[in-house]
Amino acid sequence: MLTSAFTGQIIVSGKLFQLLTALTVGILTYIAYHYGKQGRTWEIRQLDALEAIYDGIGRAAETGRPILMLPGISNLGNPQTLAGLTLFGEISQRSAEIGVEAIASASSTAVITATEAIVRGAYTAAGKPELYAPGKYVRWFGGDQFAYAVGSAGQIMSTKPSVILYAGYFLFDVIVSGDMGSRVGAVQIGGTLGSMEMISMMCDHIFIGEELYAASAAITQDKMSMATIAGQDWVKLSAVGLMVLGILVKMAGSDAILNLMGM
Amino acid sequence: MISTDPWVWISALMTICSFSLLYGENPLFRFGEYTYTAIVVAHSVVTGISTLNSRFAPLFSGAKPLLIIPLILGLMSLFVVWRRYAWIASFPIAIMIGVGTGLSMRALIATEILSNIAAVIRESGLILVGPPVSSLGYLIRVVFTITGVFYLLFTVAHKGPLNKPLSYLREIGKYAFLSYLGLSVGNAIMQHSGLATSAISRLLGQWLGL
Amino acid sequence: MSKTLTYYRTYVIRALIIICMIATLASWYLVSPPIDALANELSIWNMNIVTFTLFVGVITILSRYVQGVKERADNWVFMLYAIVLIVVWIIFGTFTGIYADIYQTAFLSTKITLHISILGQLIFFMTSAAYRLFRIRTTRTLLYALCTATIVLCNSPLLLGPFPVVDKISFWLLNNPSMSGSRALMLTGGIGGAVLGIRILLGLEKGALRATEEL
Amino acid sequence: MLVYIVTCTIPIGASFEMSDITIEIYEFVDALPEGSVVFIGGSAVFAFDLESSAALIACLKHMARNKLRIVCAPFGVEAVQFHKYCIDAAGVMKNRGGDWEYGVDYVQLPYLPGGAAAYVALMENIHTAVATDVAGTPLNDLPLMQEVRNHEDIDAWICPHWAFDMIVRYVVAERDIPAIYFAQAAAYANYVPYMMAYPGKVWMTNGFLGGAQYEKLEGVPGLGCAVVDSYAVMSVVYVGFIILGNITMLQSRDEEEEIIQ
Repeated sequence: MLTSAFTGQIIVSGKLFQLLTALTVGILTYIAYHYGKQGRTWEIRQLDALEAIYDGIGRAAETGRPILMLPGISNLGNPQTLAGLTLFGEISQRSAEIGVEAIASASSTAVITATEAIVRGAYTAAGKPELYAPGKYVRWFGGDQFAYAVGSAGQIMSTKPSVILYAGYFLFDVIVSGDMGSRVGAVQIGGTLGSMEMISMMCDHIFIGEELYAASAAITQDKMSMATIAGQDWVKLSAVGLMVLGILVKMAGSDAILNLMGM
Repeated sequence: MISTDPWVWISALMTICSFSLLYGENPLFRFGEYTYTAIVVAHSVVTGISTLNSRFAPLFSGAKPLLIIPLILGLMSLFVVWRRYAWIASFPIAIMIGVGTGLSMRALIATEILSNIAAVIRESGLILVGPPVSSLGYLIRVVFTITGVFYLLFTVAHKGPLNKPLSYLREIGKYAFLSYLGLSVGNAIMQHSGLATSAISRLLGQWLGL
Repeated sequence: MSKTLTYYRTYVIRALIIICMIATLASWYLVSPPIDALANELSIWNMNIVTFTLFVGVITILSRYVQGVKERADNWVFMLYAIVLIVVWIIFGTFTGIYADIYQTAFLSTKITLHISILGQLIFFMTSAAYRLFRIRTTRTLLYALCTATIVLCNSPLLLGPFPVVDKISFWLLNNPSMSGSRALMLTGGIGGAVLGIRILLGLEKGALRATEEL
Repeated sequence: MLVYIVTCTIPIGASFEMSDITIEIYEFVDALPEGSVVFIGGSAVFAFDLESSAALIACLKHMARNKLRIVCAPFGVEAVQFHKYCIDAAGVMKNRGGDWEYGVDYVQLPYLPGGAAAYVALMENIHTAVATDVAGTPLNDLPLMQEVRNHEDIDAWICPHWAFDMIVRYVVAERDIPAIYFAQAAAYANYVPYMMAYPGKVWMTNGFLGGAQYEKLEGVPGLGCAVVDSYAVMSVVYVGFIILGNITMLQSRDEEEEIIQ
């Protein structure tokens, strides 16, 4: 057999399928990138939590209470923090336009700087640059995980926001601020790939898993982020296809697919 | 009997400092917090010194002179904190990114992706054998996993005639995630409850001798 | 630094990333002793370089605290205390070694005690949250409250003693419905990670490379 | 808080049943032949790992009784302290009344930095990946390490730490070594798919309850049993709060309806 001669001499035996999978992932990713570069866009399906954010902005306008955004305990290198800040950019822009205050607090000083820049940009874009003042909307309570949790809980108590958005990297610390959020009766929306169960316990609406990234791509309509998501979707679809094919073959009483996979 | 060991007293003070968080922000908690941060960084330095001694022992004994390269690269990585010369650190960081990503990629494909797909296929063969409880379990595993992955598709199959039937699949997938999250919360409660018990029993037992 | 140098530097960095990635991947898939040796050497270099990152934390924290004390910022007294503690601890630790009994006792009585009690007391927040958050308003919260309450009760000895079968229930729930949700997340997370790896390899991922290029 | 203080001071001695998986793990360790080399390691966060310590301490006593030999490999900065804590608490070393002698039955490696790279390098060749033990003694001077050179000399891996994924990827999947995970309750739900993906090679216990079960099997009640005892009351309090929350919500809803009428 060609494969058996091939494996063992050039490819380590039993790893041919793994290598083919890696190549497939590579090719699909590159095709998606290529389409993205050519300007192709994809429509991202409706995300419940994103709709809830839009509703929340309206609710904040009705009640006159602010919207609080927490981008988590990680720094700017973390894609989750970046996705969270993208969401905050959109929220602060929309809020500035209709006169709702969008406030934030972060744990990393780099994130604080980025958040300040976002707020300033939002007020400028909304034509109200005079409303912006440094330190007015963004607060820092120290770099430690729990200092941040306690600080933001204090911020929630004093500002009584109508909506709280947790988007970024969170661990168990979120319980402290989440508990306070539910005490003041805020609608809580959250997404993280850190301690997802704690976020889901506290929040009324959640971004499950990678929905957080999808939401940030849907908001910005950035072609390259959409291309990344589309590329991943194709790989996921291939995985589902392989599973379904394997199940059908298995139901027919054969282990052919499992043997092919080397599992 | 109340303990006379000074370390037990320090430990008790630390427990009280952190439990004071229950009353909100206060100087006692701040004291605990700064103690915590200080010891975390100091401990990493102490560990770092002893690790360097161990890792570069073959270099200094002359057994492996090639280790001079990672020694230089390691020193270069410290420049990351110095804004003006931070570019020097980019070379060692490149090695860390390259090796780390390569290793995780090959492992993700074998472990996270293929072994889980294989597990689903194997389990589908077990649905029709065994007692009803385990059959139901295997059926749930297969259906929930596939629909769960389906839920996390964002750009395909959410338009056109297929949308309606597929939206039911997505709905099932969503419930798979919700049951996972709900059960994890239950388990997390168990863990934190246990940690609270151990902290309080230490306080009561060792310090106050109850 | 001049533009040309920056330009060359970017290329050297990209080449380094790609060489390291290809070596670690190829040593796994392909039969080639030289590549295996290279990949193994790179892994050891990586271990040695990472050791130095243990010192980055202390440099940033100390510089921030020293600045804070100089400017008499909020909590500067605590910062001063932290600086003294860091220096004393490092001298103490280096002197005794990390495997000494006295170091172990000191570490357990302070850092570990603090950490355990901080994590442990979260249960009080959770209990207070249980009162407000598990109010059944929708099917989602119903499912949620049911799942949590079942697992909390099924792991409790109060039920485990008289009804041993509840242990089977809790394991069935964890190993079937919960496991599938977790598995779907693991699978898609794995795919996300593999795609990220490919994008770094092809030089498309600005996010991860930003760490090296914007310095 | 009061509930905790009461349950901590007055144990109610709640009984509990064995899980099948804990029994399987116990039997697996029991079946390892005398002199087998078991690695204990992973990336540690001590405070979380305290939960795993219950099972690990009982397991260490079990392994010492069966004359197995262990090597502790710390991949996290707090792991050295955690390993020392468990070894000391188990009382298996000669200076604490046990049978194990350092260097012959037990070796503590120094912190192994680098995450994935450290696992891969260690599996490939332990002596090139790390030169000395934690105290700076060259590995070649330790009798145990003269026999243990690479992944082929490792019979099982026990992970009492947080990041189990690394061990599954680089130890179980790449090198085919069976692994036992004394999982923290919060980590169990995340990592349980691995147990299904590698049946017969990966086993997991669940939290303090798993620890208490192992303690019961080995006949050495410790932290696990104490915690499970207090948990009996706490679980009822917790569910009580959930029910109370719902009752008050229903009541307030009735009141609102009355006001509207």
